[in-house]
Amino acid sequence: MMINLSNYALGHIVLALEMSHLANFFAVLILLSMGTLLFLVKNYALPKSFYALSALLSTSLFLIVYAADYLLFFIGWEVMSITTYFLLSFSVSQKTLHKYIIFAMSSALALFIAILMIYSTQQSFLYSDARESFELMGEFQGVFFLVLILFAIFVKLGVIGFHYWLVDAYEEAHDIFTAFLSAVLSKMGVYALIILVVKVTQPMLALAIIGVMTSIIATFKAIQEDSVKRVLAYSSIAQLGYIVTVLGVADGMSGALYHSLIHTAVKLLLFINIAGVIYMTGRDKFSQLGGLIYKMPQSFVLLLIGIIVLAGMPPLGGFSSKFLIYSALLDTKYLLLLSGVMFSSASAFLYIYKLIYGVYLGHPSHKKLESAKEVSLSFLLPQYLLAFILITLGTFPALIVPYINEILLESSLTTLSFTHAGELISAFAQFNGLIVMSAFGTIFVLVVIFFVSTRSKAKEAKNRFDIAYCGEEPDESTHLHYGYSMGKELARVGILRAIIKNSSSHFYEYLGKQTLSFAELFRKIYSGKLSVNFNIAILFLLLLLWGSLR
Amino acid sequence: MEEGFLLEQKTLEGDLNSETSHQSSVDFLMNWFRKRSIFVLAYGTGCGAIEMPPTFTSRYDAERLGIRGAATPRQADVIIVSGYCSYKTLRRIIRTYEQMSNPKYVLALGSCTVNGGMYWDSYNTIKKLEDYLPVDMYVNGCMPRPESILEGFIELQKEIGAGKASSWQKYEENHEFYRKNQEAVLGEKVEPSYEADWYLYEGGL
Amino acid sequence: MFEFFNSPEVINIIVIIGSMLLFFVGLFGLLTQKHIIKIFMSIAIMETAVYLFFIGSLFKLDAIAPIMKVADDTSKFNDPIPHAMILTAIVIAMAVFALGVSFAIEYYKLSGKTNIDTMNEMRH
Amino acid sequence: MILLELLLMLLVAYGVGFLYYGLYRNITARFQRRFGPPLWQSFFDSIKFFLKEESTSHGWMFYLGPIIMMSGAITTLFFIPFFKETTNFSGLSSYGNLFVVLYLLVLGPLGNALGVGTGGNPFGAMGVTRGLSRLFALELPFYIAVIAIMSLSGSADISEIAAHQSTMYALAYPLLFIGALFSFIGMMGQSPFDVVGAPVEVYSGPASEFSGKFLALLMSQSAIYTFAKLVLMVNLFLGGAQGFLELLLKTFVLFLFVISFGSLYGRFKTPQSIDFLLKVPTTIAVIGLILATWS
Amino acid sequence: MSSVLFVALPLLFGFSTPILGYFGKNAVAYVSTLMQLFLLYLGFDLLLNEGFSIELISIAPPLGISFVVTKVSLLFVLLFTSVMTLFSLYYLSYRSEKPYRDESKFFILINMLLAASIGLVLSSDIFNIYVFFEIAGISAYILSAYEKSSSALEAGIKYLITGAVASIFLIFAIVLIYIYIGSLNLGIIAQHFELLPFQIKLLISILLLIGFGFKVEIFPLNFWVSDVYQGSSTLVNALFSAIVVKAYLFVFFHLLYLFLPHGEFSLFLIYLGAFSMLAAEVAGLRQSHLKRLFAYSSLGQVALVFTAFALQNTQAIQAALFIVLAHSVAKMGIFFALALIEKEHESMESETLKSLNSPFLRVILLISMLSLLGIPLFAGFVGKLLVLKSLALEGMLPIIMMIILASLIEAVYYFKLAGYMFTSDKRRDVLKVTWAHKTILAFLSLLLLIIGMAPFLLSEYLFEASKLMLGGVS
Repeated sequence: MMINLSNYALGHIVLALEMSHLANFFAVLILLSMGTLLFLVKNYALPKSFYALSALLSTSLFLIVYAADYLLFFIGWEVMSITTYFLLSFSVSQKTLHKYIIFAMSSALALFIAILMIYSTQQSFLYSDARESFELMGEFQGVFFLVLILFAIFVKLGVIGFHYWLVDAYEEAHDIFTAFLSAVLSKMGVYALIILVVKVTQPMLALAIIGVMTSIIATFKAIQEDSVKRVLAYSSIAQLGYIVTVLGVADGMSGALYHSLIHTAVKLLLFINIAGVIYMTGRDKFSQLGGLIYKMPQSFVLLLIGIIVLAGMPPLGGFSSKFLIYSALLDTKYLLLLSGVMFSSASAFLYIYKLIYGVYLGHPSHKKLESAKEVSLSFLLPQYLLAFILITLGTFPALIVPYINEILLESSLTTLSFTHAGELISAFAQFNGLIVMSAFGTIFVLVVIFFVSTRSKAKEAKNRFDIAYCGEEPDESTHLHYGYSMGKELARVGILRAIIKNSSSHFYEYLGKQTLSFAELFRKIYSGKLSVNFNIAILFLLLLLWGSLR
Repeated sequence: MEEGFLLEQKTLEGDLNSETSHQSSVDFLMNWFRKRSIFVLAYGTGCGAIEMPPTFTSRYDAERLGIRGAATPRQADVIIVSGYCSYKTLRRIIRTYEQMSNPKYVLALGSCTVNGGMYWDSYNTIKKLEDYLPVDMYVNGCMPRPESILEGFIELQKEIGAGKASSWQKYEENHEFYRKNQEAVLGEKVEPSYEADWYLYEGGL
Repeated sequence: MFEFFNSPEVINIIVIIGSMLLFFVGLFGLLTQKHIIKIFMSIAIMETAVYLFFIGSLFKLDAIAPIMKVADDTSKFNDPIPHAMILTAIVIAMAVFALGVSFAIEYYKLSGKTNIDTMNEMRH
Repeated sequence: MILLELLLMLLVAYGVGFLYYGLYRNITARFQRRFGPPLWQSFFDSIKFFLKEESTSHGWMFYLGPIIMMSGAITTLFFIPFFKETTNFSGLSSYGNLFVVLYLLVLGPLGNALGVGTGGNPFGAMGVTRGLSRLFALELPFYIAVIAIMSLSGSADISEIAAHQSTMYALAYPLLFIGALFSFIGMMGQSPFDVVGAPVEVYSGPASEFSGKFLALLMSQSAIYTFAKLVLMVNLFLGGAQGFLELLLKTFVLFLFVISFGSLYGRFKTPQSIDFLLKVPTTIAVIGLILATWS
Repeated sequence: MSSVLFVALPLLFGFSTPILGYFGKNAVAYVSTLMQLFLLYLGFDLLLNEGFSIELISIAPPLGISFVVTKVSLLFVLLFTSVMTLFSLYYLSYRSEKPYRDESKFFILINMLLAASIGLVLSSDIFNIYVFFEIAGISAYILSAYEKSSSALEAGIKYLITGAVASIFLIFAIVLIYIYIGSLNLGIIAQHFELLPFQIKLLISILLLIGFGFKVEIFPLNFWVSDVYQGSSTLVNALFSAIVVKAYLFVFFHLLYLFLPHGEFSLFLIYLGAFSMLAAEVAGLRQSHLKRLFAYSSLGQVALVFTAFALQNTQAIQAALFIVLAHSVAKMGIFFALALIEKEHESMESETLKSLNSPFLRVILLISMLSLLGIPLFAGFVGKLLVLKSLALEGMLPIIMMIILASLIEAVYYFKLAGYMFTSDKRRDVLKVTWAHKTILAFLSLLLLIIGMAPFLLSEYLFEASKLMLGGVS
């Protein structure tokens, strides 16, 4: 369905909206996030403007998704960036906010240049003309166009090197909004990548390589962090790295879409969970949390489901999308890239374990955690919903394949074959989620029955200090929570040290400093002595005269 | 005709297997497994600890009898109190002993554990281990050679096989007696009595 | 002996060269002088140079004043427009300089400064 | 029928696993000029622990940890076919593929890690951290080799990969095999990559808080896991097997190699092992991959 | 009804002030405002009745004042009149708390400014343009130095010096034109200009560029602007950026289109404009004084308009007109709001925004800044989009990138201010804004939103206007 808006536009610009299956897919992601996050809202005393801005943000997101031309897309993109700025401003420090807006504006403006380049070749902003316009561009222009577009998208996705703003913003944003940032706003980057790059150009190996690098580096960065939200932020970057990778190869769209859905759901789940923890304890660092499992058992189980999905473990939904990604890479013979992705995926276990250990397991690192109680139903309900989705997608991995196929058909890509909901069939292999799930479940139940019925009886430890501790008797002053320093020793490995210790922030800080001193030069000229200014003017004009006469 | 090492092994195992008793078959099987597999806590409490490494390594190879080391008290069946036992060590020994799972056994080495030995008038050493922990097997000597320790183990295994080694039950039954003695030496707080009651587990399986 | 000066071309050239010299004298003053009043003077010199240039380059020796009653032959008239323009311009320039000087005086009263380069109240 | 087959698979794995463990202990003893314990000593140990009067638990997640690990081990086993070119003893492998197995291999340890974390013993968490830190470096060469194999066989199905080998991949692509073998040594918990459960340093690491039947369950799953990994390795690199005898032979050879290697080397520290694994085996595997797929 | 009224009425009012002053200060203020409202009515009347005309007030045939009212000049007249009316209305409420010194003179000056600006736009005689150029200049100098503080006087002096130099170059150009063409009427000059030798054309063009360059604040000639904005009183700055510059810009490009219809120097001017924009925004990056900051932002916006005009095609001119409107409205909003803040906080450092406790003013400042930035939904975006679109059609990628880079830098410092306004916790007491001020400020912001959301309301008229402007009706 296409709506032509040219009656309301300026000049000769044709604007249009279109309800494609792809757009609907991303709209569902937006709705899912908004629906689940709305449960949480009543726990926080949010100002009215927060709701107003959120409404505006959602509008802009739908505009992005349903736009059928670059101009409306850009308008949505820019409004989204600005609205995000003000939503961030409720809790984020000035420095982070400033970082965010510089990156967001750079992204938006780079996008602007790019769409103007598209426009200049065929005088049309419409998606339908984009491919042709791109082919009409010269080689240099084409490359430049791609660089701009990719810059814009990478900033939004937080691809390593462009993530300078992202982690701080995620950490400091309001808990609800962090979830939204990770679940939805980053998906807009994915959508943009599909619309602006994948549909316009041939598959790009460079994109895939960048994606793999991103996921690997972000994973190691995540391992080093102490703040829960920062770990999740880096994890978002890494997960989006997979999507970028798979979009860089042929026929990767199915994996990208599937992973977008899974990532949205799982990040919502994780961020809501962590929001609950922060709401209850007021702490958001691994070194300040710990041992909450018996205080918040439901939250623990939900987080457990979340991290199993995040790790991409088989019985749950995370594996389904990873499977499609791996198959796509294997199918296109990008074997080293595939090993990179699997490497990053394996490295992720460390921070994933840290995530659950640091918060829920081990020992409480402070007496204050005693007052923690299970979070209210408003936190739990959305998590149960999301967990249900994720478990369902693990058990019936092919449940959404028909919908994905419609999107693939629309983009004239090869579709996935479909037999029944339990069996996910990629180009390379297939697996039956139903069998995996039921096999594991049955075995688990049998082992439990066997174990409970053995002669030996499990007796509960007297208290949490009753641990084998070399004959010593630990007490409250003993540091028993290990979550803080988990993974720190990786910095001692030469190869990994390069990843962990280096940071793009040095580069950006240097760039900022140089820009400012350059600005200082101009400021000095503008605030200089009048006679000097006259001299400069005369010089400039003489130069000009000489130039014109030549 | 076998000789040397193999003969020795056979003799030892023969000793182990020769024991017959009047237990029910379930108990017999259970005790048989218990005696064939003994995990010894790797904890050198006194000077006799020096004799343990040769016992467990290639020279004397206790593993051929199913005796091997365990790192943590949770996994151990036997704790060896190797010689004199200062008050400081005693606290840790008791702590460790209480963390071991039933059934658990105590093997005491040397004369110091019997009556204080050469430390009979020390201000800082217990004299009679029996007052503080129930001991299953004493191995005499100062210090006992690894052969003696192995022999002690075999005797312990026999006891276990016969279902007679039950010091852990004794400890539970006479807990007050032991606790009194322990407190007399170590002061009021022997077992850590944590005031942190704000973190007690609720329920559990 | 200076007859040739009477030819209009020569006079025009002299006037043009002279006024240009004057213009650059003024420009030089504008760029090098620091005293406010001197700067105003330099600007005035530049302005005068332009007026001179205008009048001088359209000046005809044998023409008469453009007054209808004196003669009917308008082709002999000097062009009146430059004069009118220049008069207007002089009046305006006059006003501007008066204003400028009054500003300078007020400023001097307030801050005691006459040097344009030390006028840096606003250096942000 | 399938249930019977699965039960048989489980019994075979359980038995052979403990047998191999016994052999391992004996062979190691011989390396150390010792006599070594009886062949079934590990089995006795595990039964003894099952028969302990009591075992300490630290809440329900601690209780579930070893259970998840056991379930993971059994599930993994069921998704690995024992033989190639036949559906006998193929378990559930037709419903899964190599990717499923690769992840199932990690599922159990991660589940157990939760139990360890709940136990509250910092040494346990330390051990888990060491394991997870080492894990990614360990898996990388293996992944590279496996990916190359999948690409060469054109399939992610294990029995198809096994059937696809006219000459076994270990001989056809030795570099890949060597790379994977390093990982395999680590996956089997052998020196030099056995820093995870170092008994003295970190109080036997993840296992430090497990007593009695928990430990027994862990020992049993370890036997099953070991056999499952060996079968997987045989299927992937050694051309699979067509009968029990071939399977036992191949697995035993592989096992013998691994334990011999393990007895000869000392222990790497965590950073050392990561460093080594990321440098040597990975490079070997990458070269192997490039050589194998270059065309 | 004559278009001369637009010039005559304010001037007449100016000279009758001594008489009005007899009735008291309020009389002057209210009569002035009423007069401006009347002018506004006249303007809209002309607009609705399509009363476009050429009017000659002849002294003798070559001599005379001719006023041309076309769609485009009427647009500017309306803009100036409405800006001035809003200014007066705003000031009526403002003066009760902090009136200007010697108010009746102030009203003379602003009316002179209005008259001169309208005269600049309407007149089609180059010498008249010079005269109005000077009148506007003189009133602007005095307005800038009006507060008689040392910084105000410094601003006035600098403004005056540069203005005087500019006028020399302008009159030089006029002199040359007269010497070579012999006429002052724009139409006649336009017909003959093409026939001039190239060197003369170049010389005249450069002299005009320098003369107007000072006034349209183009790169090497705009160093005085920041000082003048900072020294002048905040309210008056609204006039400077909404009226004075716009009038000069219009005249400059009007002359350019007449004299050089084929765009001989177009490319050069485009580069000059884009570079000016970049330079101004870069200079603004390190600025902490609010008035000075917005002076740089004005420089940037004006340079953008300059670039758009220099493109010399109808679409670009339409875009330029959009920016002119959006910029005037936004800058009015900003300076009106800043005036209130300055009155309350007695400081114009950007840090004062941290303690600003008035959500209303914050939102007004924000909307105006977003519009200046060219964020979608606000008026500024339409103009910027159209400019960039026409640049894209010409294939001028480097220019687009310069403009985008400048916008980025602009965004950096605007959002620094926004950050001050929206993240700080230490606020002062509530700043009370009277309803009159609120109405005017809300009206301005609403206007930005309406233009931004529904540009098609204006686009038709502006397109016609730009065609006329390019066609060069004189």
